[in-house]
Amino acid sequence: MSQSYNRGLVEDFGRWKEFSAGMWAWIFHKFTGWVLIGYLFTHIAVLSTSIGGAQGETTMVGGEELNVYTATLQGLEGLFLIRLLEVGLLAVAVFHILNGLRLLMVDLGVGLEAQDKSFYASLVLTGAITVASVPTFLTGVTI
Amino acid sequence: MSTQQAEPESQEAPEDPAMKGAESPAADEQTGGGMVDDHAEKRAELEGETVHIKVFRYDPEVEGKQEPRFDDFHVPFEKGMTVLDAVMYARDEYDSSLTFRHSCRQAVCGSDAFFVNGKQRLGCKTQISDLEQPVRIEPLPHQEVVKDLVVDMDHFYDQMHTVEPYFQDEDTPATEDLEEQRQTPENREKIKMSSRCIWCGACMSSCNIAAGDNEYLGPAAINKAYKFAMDDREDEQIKEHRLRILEQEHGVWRCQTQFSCTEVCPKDIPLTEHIQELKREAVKKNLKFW
Amino acid sequence: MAERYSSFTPGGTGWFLQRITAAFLVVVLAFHFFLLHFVNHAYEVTFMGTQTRMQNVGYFLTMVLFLITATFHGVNGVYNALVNQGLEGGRKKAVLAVLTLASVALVAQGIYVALAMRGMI
Amino acid sequence: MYEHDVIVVGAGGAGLRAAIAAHEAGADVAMVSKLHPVRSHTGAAEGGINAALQEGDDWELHAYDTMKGSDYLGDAPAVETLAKNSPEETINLEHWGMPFSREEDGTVSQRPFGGLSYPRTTYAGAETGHHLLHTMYEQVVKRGIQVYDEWYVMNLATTDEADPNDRECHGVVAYDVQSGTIEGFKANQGVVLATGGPGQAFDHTTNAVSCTGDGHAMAYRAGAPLEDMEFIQFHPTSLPSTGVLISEGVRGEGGILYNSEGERFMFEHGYANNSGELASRDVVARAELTEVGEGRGVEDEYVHLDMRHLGEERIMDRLENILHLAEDFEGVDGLVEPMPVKPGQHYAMGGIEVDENGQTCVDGLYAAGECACVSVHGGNRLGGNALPELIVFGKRAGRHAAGEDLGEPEIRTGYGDDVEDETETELPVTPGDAGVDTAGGVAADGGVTADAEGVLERTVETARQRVDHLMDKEDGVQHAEIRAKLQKAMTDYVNVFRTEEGVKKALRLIRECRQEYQDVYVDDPSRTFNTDLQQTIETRNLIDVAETIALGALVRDEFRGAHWRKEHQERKDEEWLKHTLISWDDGEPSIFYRPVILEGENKTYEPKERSY
Ligand SMILES: Cc1cc2nc3c(=O)[nH]c(=O)nc-3n(C[C@H](O)[C@H](O)[C@H](O)COP(=O)(O)OP(=O)(O)OC[C@H]3O[C@@H](n4cnc5c(N)ncnc54)[C@H](O)[C@@H]3O)c2cc1C
Ligand code: HEM
Ligand code: SF4
Ligand code: F3S
Ligand code: FES
Repeated sequence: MSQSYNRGLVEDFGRWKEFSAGMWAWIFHKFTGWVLIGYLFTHIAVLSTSIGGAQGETTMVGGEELNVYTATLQGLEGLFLIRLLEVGLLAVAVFHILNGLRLLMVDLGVGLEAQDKSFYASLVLTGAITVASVPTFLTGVTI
Repeated sequence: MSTQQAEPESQEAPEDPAMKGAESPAADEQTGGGMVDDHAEKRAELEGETVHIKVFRYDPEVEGKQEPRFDDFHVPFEKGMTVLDAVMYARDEYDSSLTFRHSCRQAVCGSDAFFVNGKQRLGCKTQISDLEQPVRIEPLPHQEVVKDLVVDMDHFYDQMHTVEPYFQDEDTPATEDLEEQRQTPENREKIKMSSRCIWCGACMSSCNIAAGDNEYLGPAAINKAYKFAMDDREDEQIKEHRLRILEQEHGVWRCQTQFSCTEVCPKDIPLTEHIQELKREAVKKNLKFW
Repeated sequence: MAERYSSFTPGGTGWFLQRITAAFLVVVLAFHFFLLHFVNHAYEVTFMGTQTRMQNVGYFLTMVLFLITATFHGVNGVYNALVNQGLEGGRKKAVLAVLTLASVALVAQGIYVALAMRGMI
Repeated sequence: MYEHDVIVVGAGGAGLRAAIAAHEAGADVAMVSKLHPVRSHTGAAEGGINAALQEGDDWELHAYDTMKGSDYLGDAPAVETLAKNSPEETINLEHWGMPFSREEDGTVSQRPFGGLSYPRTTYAGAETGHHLLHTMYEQVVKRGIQVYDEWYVMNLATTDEADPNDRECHGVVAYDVQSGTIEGFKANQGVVLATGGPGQAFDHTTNAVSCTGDGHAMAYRAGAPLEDMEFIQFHPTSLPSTGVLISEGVRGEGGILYNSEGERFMFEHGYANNSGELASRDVVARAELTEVGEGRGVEDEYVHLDMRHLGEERIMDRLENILHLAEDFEGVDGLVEPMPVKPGQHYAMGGIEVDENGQTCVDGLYAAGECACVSVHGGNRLGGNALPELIVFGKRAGRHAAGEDLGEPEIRTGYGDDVEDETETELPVTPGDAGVDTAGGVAADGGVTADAEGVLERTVETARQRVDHLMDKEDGVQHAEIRAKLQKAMTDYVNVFRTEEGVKKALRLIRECRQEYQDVYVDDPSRTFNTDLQQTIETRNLIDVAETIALGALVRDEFRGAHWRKEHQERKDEEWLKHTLISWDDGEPSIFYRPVILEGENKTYEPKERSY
């Protein structure tokens, strides 16, 4: 009797080279969405130091007594790595926003013919905004 | 004249990542029925311009083909040659066991959707001169391969049938008493594109979501439903029923607007647009109950 | 055939809310980023500064709403993504429960933080 | 073994309509088709369905046009049934949701077509057949009719009484293309053949690769005669490189034919002074070939069909599909340049002889659609008359097979006292069976035993042996070679222009093909989706069908409709108002004739000169 051949999951990933604009948009949007929600959890965790801060907790930083909240934030901000991650976060957020707008347009049935162009536009804009923001993000950090 | 030719084929290790591990069969897997033609004749015929095609081969029963592989064929080029012409030539002249579906040769029967150079295309509608060589011809992805380029279409048909693809007009009177129904040219225009689908399955094969979710209705079936849902000749109640089928979990919401379906559809049906319109219709309908 | 859609869920609601929240988030997220990275620089943030901003009721409410919508949008997005990947049955319910809990916790903690920032705790 | 009341072989327009009708008549129906229904070639029909729908039009006019178009070789009862029933069947399709093109007031649009005295061709864009096919398949899905798709029917299980009129058909034998399993399908009430045209007998054809005349050949070998096979329609506008059809709709909408000198030759060279491009198809096809023959062809091969003057809007509205076809298959943009066209084999007017109820002389065996010949089209089919034939006669066949009473047919079938035997024509070779039948029943595909009880089992057994033989044989000839030779012979010698010598040459070549076929083998050893095997069997069918076409073309020494004979340039009404019938008597084709019925319900159709 006949049987058939299932090429399995490998083929999906094996074909990434052949993905089209819409597929990349989908993958990037997913990725950025997950990063954002992940960040939201961390963000709230970090901001939670403000609870202590509000109760007047302090900590010693470089011989100075600072509000824990202020200290934590500024401490993190003082790290080059964090600044870099922030630039990444900005890129992620900008892309998610721009592509999100693109998706909202698609949902409304506007400009469907340009869906691939608008994806490329999102990418380019994201890149541009990210690069432009680097100076702002990196001021006042010591490597 | 004998048309039986020795196969001018050089087996190569498969390149496709999905094919890793497939053995490269012995170089002289002779399919010409033991007849060895003199080389002079073969060369003479292939002197002109040729097209190099690499065709996916698999047969569960035949030794050497159980492990998928790619076969190379060099087919004499003619102006206007399509991918289908090329595989037909390879079959008729080199290897009669090369298997694929085809029938109309004019993009209406929908049998010959293949994965050509990384894209779902109809063999008969794709000019081979537009493609980069070697032209890699594979069966449609995400469907099980029955043999060579033939895939199992049952699942596709099931999905098409799920959307109740037929006019629901229950009490059709006896033929003799039928009165012609009216439909505005505008309404007919609205469903025009959706009614062109030839069930080739290219869209479904190209959709990552359909690949991951076997129950997803898929673009073709949704488009089919669109054709009925938008036709004014069916009444509102039936339209609601249709929307209910579409907004089930594996219906329109599954679509992530990847657009690949729209890009590959040989009939240029704006599939994503139709799916999106149905999403909006469904939301509109649901909003009424809030 | 029929059983395929017997488990009818009005999936449109989630989809629709995802869009509505997205539309809202565009504005607020852009504002948020702009405010905290360009107008005020993140590295200059101090508790005092935060407290001052949070004293403004409008800003405070916006931030709380931002938190809620972002949480909903993000968690709903994650959930949909998982369901799309074929999450079914018991595991699906479990994931939904975990995600709901996580978001409630997040929102609760977030509001707590916001109140603290406003000096209300 | 499978068992149903009615088995419909083929799921194109005719088969689908028959199945729905039989189902509605209460029978348990199953369809067996070598292609999935939506892949059938009905989907390729572009132009439309003739139906006298409008006020001012009338079925009698339609019947008259059809009779005239047939060059008085149509049988009036069939022609009138078609014209009368077509309107209601067309409206029935509309109720099933078929998306016909519409007028401003919401009624279905109709357009003029060649040979019609009124614009009555009802259409759905330039893809009428596609919509017809899909609409009917949808109805089959709705009714839950069982479809065995990708099952190739090899044989009929027919008893073998000496006189075909006494035989009975009990079912069919088919093999599952996907798995290679051979099974019997028992039909308690009837088998309806709806296998479409035999276009693959020619190499330049508008027909699909699947149009291999299987039904013709099976019925023929089971004893049902083939009728008027010499009448092959060559469509005047097919694309030169592929044979893809450019619908008559283009000319219906006002498209113009030009030769290489830019002359509108249909008028300027007097081929059809009244109708010009819209003359009947045979007239236009010959005109084109004459132009090419006289050196006024483009590249010595084709002529130009120009529709640019219709304007983009009109073209996009009504003929959009044509633009795609010209672009995809010929690389020509119909909006900016004229399209190259030449005649291509298009339609077989002849087929399995049946009466108005679709029944052949073999009890329980029916045929409908292009494979059948009720004789509606006679010597030449008018554009837009095949699709109504599918729905009108498909339905009748289905109903009758399911046991409904449709009244006594007026048309007679099979060999009987009303026929006239062929006497004089000298044949260059003995046609038919090539003698030694090595392939276990390759020849005798009809009955195996007179015992009705075991006939299906025995036929299945023969089919298995035959397949085993083809598969086990290690070397020999491959079908592709024989098929190519056959197609070339037919296109060279039994084409639009036919000479006695040419047709004889064709018969000799066909004989050679038959002999070579004795040595045919299947190279692909697999049982899974073995298209090599399927095509090998089809090739055998093509040989039988091609032979009847050539035989018919040889014996009919007159010029009527699509059948043109060099030596006989006139229509001979005294002698030839009769159908050619060829039957396979134990492997020996015998030829006889049955008079045409020209008496209609209200009038008798007097043969007139056919001028356009
Ligand atoms: C390009 C083109 C354009 C046309 N345009 C028009 C037009 O505008 N108007 C008009 O009236 N007519 C038109 N015609 C003619 C008309 O379309 C055909 O005559 C008609 O569609 C034939 O329908 P059918 O049902 O008889 O056969 P088909 O649709 O060919 O169906 C044959 C069926 O039989 C099955 N089958 C065949 N052999 C076997 C087997 N051995 N075992 C199992 N199944 C088998 C096939 O799978 C298929 O399902 C056109 C024809 C062509 C080719
Ligand atoms: C700023 C404006 C934003 C817009 C316009 C936006 C838009 C969208 C849209 C339209 C989707 C749905 C995609 C789909 O279903 O096809 C989506 C998904 C998602 N969004 Fe946002 N979003 C925004 C902000 C955010 C934020 C702040 C977060 C994080 C908290 C977030 C997390 C997610 C996640 C996790 C998904 C699911 C991704 C997936 O499909 O896997 N988004 N977004
Ligand atoms: S929608 Fe397009 S791609 Fe999909 S099956 Fe239909 S014709 Fe093929
Ligand atoms: S590719 Fe798939 S995701 Fe939607 S737009 Fe098409 S169905
Ligand atoms: S062969 Fe029919 S669609 Fe290509």
